[in-house]
Amino acid sequence: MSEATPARPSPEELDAFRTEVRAWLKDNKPEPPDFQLPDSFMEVGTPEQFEYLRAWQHKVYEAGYIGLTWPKEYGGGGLHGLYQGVVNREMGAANVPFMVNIIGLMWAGPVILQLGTHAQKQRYIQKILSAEEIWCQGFSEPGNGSDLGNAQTTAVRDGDEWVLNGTKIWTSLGTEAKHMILLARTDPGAPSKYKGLTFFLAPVDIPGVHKTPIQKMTGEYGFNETRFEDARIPGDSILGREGEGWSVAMATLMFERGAAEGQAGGLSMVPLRVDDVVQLARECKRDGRPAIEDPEVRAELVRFVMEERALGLCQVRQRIPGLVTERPHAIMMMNKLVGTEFRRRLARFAISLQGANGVLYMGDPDAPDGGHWQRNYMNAFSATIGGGTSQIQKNILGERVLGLAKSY
Amino acid sequence: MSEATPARPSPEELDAFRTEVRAWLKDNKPEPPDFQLPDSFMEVGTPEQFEYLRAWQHKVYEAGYIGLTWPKEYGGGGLHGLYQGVVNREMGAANVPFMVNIIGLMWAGPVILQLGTHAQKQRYIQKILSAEEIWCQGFSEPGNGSDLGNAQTTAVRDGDEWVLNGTKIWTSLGTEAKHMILLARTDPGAPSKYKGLTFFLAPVDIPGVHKTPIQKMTGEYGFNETRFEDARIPGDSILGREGEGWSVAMATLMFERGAAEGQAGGLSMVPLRVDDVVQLARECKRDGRPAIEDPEVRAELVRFVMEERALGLCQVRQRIPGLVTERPHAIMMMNKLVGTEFRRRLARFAISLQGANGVLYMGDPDAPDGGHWQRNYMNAFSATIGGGTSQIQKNILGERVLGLAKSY
Amino acid sequence: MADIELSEEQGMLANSAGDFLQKHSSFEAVRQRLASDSGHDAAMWKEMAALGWLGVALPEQHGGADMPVGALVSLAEPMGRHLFASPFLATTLAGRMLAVGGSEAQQARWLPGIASGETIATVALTEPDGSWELGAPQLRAERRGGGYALRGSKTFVLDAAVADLVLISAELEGVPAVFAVERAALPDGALRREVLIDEARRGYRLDVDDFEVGADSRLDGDAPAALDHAYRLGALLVAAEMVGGTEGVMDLTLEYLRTRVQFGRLIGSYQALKHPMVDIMVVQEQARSLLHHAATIFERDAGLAEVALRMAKAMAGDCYTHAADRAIQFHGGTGFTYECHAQLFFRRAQFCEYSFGDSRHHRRRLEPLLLEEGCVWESAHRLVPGGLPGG
Amino acid sequence: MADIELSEEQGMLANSAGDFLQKHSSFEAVRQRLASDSGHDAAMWKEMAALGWLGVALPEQHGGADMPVGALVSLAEPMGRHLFASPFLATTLAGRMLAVGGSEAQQARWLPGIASGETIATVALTEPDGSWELGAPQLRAERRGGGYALRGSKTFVLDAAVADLVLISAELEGVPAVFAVERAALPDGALRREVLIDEARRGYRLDVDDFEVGADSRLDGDAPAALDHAYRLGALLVAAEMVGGTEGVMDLTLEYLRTRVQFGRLIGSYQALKHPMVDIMVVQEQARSLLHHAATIFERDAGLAEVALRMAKAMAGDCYTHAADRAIQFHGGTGFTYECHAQLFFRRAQFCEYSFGDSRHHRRRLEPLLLEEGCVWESAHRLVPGGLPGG
Repeated sequence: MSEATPARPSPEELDAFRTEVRAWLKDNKPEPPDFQLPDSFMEVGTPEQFEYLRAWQHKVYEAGYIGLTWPKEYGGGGLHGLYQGVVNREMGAANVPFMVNIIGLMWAGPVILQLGTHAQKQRYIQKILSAEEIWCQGFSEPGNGSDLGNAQTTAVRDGDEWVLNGTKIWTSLGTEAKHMILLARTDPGAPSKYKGLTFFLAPVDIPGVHKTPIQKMTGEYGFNETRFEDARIPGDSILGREGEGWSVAMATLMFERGAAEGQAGGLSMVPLRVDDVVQLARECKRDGRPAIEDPEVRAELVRFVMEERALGLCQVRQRIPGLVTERPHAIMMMNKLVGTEFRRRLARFAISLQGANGVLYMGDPDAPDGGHWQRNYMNAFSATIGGGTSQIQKNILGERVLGLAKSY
Repeated sequence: MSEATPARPSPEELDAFRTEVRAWLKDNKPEPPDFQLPDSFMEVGTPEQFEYLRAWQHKVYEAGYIGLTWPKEYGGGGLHGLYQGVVNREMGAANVPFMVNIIGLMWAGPVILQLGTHAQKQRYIQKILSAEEIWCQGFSEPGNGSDLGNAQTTAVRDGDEWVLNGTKIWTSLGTEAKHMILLARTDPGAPSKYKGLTFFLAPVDIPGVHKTPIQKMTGEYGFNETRFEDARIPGDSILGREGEGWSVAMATLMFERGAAEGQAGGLSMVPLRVDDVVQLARECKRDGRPAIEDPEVRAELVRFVMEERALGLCQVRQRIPGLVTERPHAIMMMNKLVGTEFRRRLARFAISLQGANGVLYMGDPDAPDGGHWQRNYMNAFSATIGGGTSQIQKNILGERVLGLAKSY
Repeated sequence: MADIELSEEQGMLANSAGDFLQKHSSFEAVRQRLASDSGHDAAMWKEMAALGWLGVALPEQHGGADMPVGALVSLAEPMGRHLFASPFLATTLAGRMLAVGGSEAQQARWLPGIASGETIATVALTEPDGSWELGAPQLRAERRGGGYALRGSKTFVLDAAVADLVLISAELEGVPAVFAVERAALPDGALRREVLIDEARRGYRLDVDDFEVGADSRLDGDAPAALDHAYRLGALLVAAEMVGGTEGVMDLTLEYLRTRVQFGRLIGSYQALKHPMVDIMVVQEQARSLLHHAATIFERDAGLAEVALRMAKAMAGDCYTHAADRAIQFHGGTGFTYECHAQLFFRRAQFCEYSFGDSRHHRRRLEPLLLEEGCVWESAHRLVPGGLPGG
Repeated sequence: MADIELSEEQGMLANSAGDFLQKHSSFEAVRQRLASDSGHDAAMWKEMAALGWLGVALPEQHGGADMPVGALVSLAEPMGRHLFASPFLATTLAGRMLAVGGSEAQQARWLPGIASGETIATVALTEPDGSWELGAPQLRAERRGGGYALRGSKTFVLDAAVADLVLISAELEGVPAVFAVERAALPDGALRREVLIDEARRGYRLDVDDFEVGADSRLDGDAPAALDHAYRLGALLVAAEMVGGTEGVMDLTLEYLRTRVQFGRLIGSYQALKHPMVDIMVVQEQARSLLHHAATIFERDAGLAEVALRMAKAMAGDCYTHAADRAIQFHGGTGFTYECHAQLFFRRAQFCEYSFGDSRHHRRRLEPLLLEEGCVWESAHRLVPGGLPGG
């Protein structure tokens, strides 16, 4: 961002701010609804879930607690990143709902701020923060999950407009979204498949866009297939330049994978905490005794606590240049891999504490924690697969961080 | 083998044979020497170790207890495989030394019997069994460990002879060996690198063959580098046909990896047994208490016993066609991978039972089990690397057993 | 006696199971049944009965085939492979409990109907505390008049809604007892359908309060033995289902890896996918060997049979749950949908893992059996693993 | 206060260590020293002393720099990376034990020499039973005349042959005591060189029988505190050595994977090798974070510091031993030779793992600290791991 770097607050200023945020959260934390909330924006499956979460984000926006680091002229706070850090931590501690417009706040917004025109920033940024306009992502296609460069959706210029044809998949919030960050092929004859791509900020509440909800393995909804049939979007919908969509997409993925800074902040999901699993181990019985008394359970819990602690400390060490000289970007680059895999393993383990009751599922009155862990285990795969599978993350880390040759 | 299939013995015949073998082993088991014996033929590092083991194999040969299934006309027993099975099991139970001429008995012998001429069988087989002529293997070269097809050693015909130049590596028993199974390039201009190879039964106690012992990570010896400098071998030293060395080498590897039957039998190494590790866990203390009382140790021991038991039972199930219909050769094909990796993990675990004394090494009077496990852990790598690394074994299993596409 | 045997009869059972399941348990059929209310198909049940499956290990004099109990594995394994769900498991457990713990008269009353398929039966053994130990039920029985009154709760009463007979374990005056009760006699509202992670399964919670049953409903034989038998047989059959299920989910995944192209290559060529599949196969081969060993010696030597059984359930559990987890991951985005069949295996694997003792339960119980000085294992034959052949 | 801090002084220490080790601890130098008898290089030791390394965490009044104890990690980590071996660890532990458990007079007697490098010191704390708990020594001390007589055995007395001073822990009338003894005063034959898996290290077994020492040799301060300090500091410095060693062995392996060609391709392109290296890196990043956290709070909060320390040693141990194991395997045939440097790391990793508590030891000790209701951990701050940033 081109503005002057905002001033670093003093510890006293931060403390005062923390007190203010804490008080606000205490007064404004929403009542739990009478329906089950999703654990992340990828799992918003009903209109009532959506509206509840949108209202919460809007409230947070009005209080000025997201986008604190984003430029003032586009609706942000223009403040130092430490402020947003305080808000995020306090929100986590207060256990309030997550932000619903995550794709806007965390991926689309940052990349628009990084590469967009002044007009685009004016048009989109503030409404991302307020949750007035929801964003979704159109990268994957049915035939190419992780192989984004192979996108087959086409955009053909026709007068002042682009005409879109093709199908995007795994669009979360697809039915609620007003805009999509979209990768489409504008030059099928380009010398390499990567060179023919262009990155669009596309409206998706227009004629020719058909959305089909996809049922997830949990039995719930949350993703869509979005089909474009001669859908016409304005000629100035491009982010970056025509034919340079691949590099814009890569910049977006850096945000998506947590490997670049610039997100608006706020909670992005219901965190899975090892504390809760420790508590579960105290409450659940295995063969008549609390699970936490089982030696293997204890050993596993210790490993999980250690790992959670270590991952948290990595975020601290990352900011100390003298302690990351060998691989300055390793921790940021590995966040997506380790965070998502950790959640998958933790949820799986939590089920194993429940004895025979581990077979109960959401909706059963006897299910431990209401089947939360069973649902979480299944939902965990959306993150170990989406945004580049864990296997692809390892390729990336091996190549970009460890300097190993490309895998074919 | 072209002889008639030998008759299957009755249970009574086998029982009688077992009694006879057991008695013979009781009377003939050699006294332990006053020096440390190696754990496998790959670890024979001194002449006294070698002579002790050669004498034992010779004694077993004279008693008629190896090569029981090999044809009588070449010095074998001409009997059904169940007899050799009895001998092998009794030898394991009696804890006698292993056979030293393993490459002859297990790999070279079987492939000569499979593909050799009558003259070659007459020339070599009986002296393999008697340990009169020791064999070594010349497949790997310094520049190509697992990539055998890339062999650079050349054999050029000159009159009645072949002239060898190049270097082979990891030749165990290299200084004691009289013959080598050798893969050499006879046609550098062949259309594919595999087509230019020929498989030789080469003498290596001749002028122009230079052997350099290689020190292993354990500090001991056991492998050699064998350099050929214009070494001349007879023109009829080829096994199979000129230019077909690759397929002969692959047939040999099937024996080496335990994926084909036809070996002469006898023990091939000192087995690592979980029982011994259980015993070690009783004897070693960790923080003042027997290691076996530690819950994590107990859990690990159970896993090892289960795995050992399961691997043993695999060998039983493998012989029941109705229970291996999906993948008839999977168990044979996986023997090398699972056996060698199991040994590595077991030895590593055994060290972890020893508390602070785990840092002691062979030669220290206080080292638990004389440092046996420390040495074994290191030596285990010779088997997880040699004969195709575990990584390559997984490629092979994935491709040949699971039908997955080749990895590049 | 060999450690693993496969009789000709067993081979025939397995073959008939293969044919039957090919016909009745395609993915489509599985999905149709799981979406139905009862999850049960009466016509198909008749076919199963006609094939003799419901009396395999029941006494001949009561209409059974009197085969070794281990032979049931030859049916359970392919059922797992084809994701089959039916009252077979519940009925078989109930029948075998009657065979072990029922008097001659009780057996004569119930077993012929079970063996012929006329009577669907089930067992009510686990309780809300989620314990897998079946030997000390907390549902309370008191003598009342000439009979008994039952009070308490049971969970995971499989297929109770279509069952004719329910065997309920209880504590009676400090010792375990088992009552055979007609489902129709249960009070209204005693059964509540549970929400199970395996949607193909039907489980019910049973709550009774002063439910009176006749004197003859109590099994006259050795109730602890019947409960122990149910524990062991349940573990064996679920282990078989898991070994079969692993085979099924491997097939599904391998087929995907053999045909799906990404970045211009078949994804099965990537070692990141290929090698984990090999790891799964290696454990599957082991689990399958343990399973058939456990089946072979199930009735031969109680001590070693317990060891074998626990090993089989533990390793099969680790393998199936892992294979199903990887199946989702390796299918990529598709794997995450309800439509992809991988989730059927995933849910089944979770269900089986937590039925009749999970891996951790059985491994914990193996510790004294394998590690104590003088334990049965210590004197038993141990095989030498892997290594070079001939060794 | 931040969870991880790196002072300017520490950064300078780390830099000077990097330069020094570059010069003195090439693979060739390491191999030369390990083949020598004492394994020690007196001239180099002088250089280390001149850099101030031997007094980093000793009191200023006795010639030290009085830096936080955690600063020593900035030296130990690069030493591990460069496979450095010297009496640094032994001398530092002895110096710190004197600083914690010695009287002012005892400190004044010994510490200046230690800080200046003139006195090489070592500690004799472990015993033949192999226990890592240092608080209850079994070597027996009795009062004899005006002094004491010692009887018993110690193991892994590092660099004893070149040491001037040995601190020996003992049980005296039921409580632990520590004796500071000049090495020259030890009876002939009291020291026997041990055969250690790490050939660069020199360890000695100490056997004494009625070895009489003067009254002033007994540390006058808090002996249990000194022993606890040695236990903790030993674990911290070895954890640092392991984190550094992991970095070193990763470098060696990655370099091989970046240059070795097989089947026509750089072997680092194979996922079967690449992905395990990524897995190692991921744990290494975590271990390193735990290490620097443990160093930062080492003297701040005893309860949390113990948690942090044990976590660091446990994770560093798992990571280094695994990375070294894979280094052998991934080097193929070469990795198996004495000539390949991978074995140096492999042996060092094994040595470090079983020094000052292995991973299992520390994880076991973490159980009550992390899992009991009301434990120190429960009320402490826990961070949210991974996930999407901003969350």
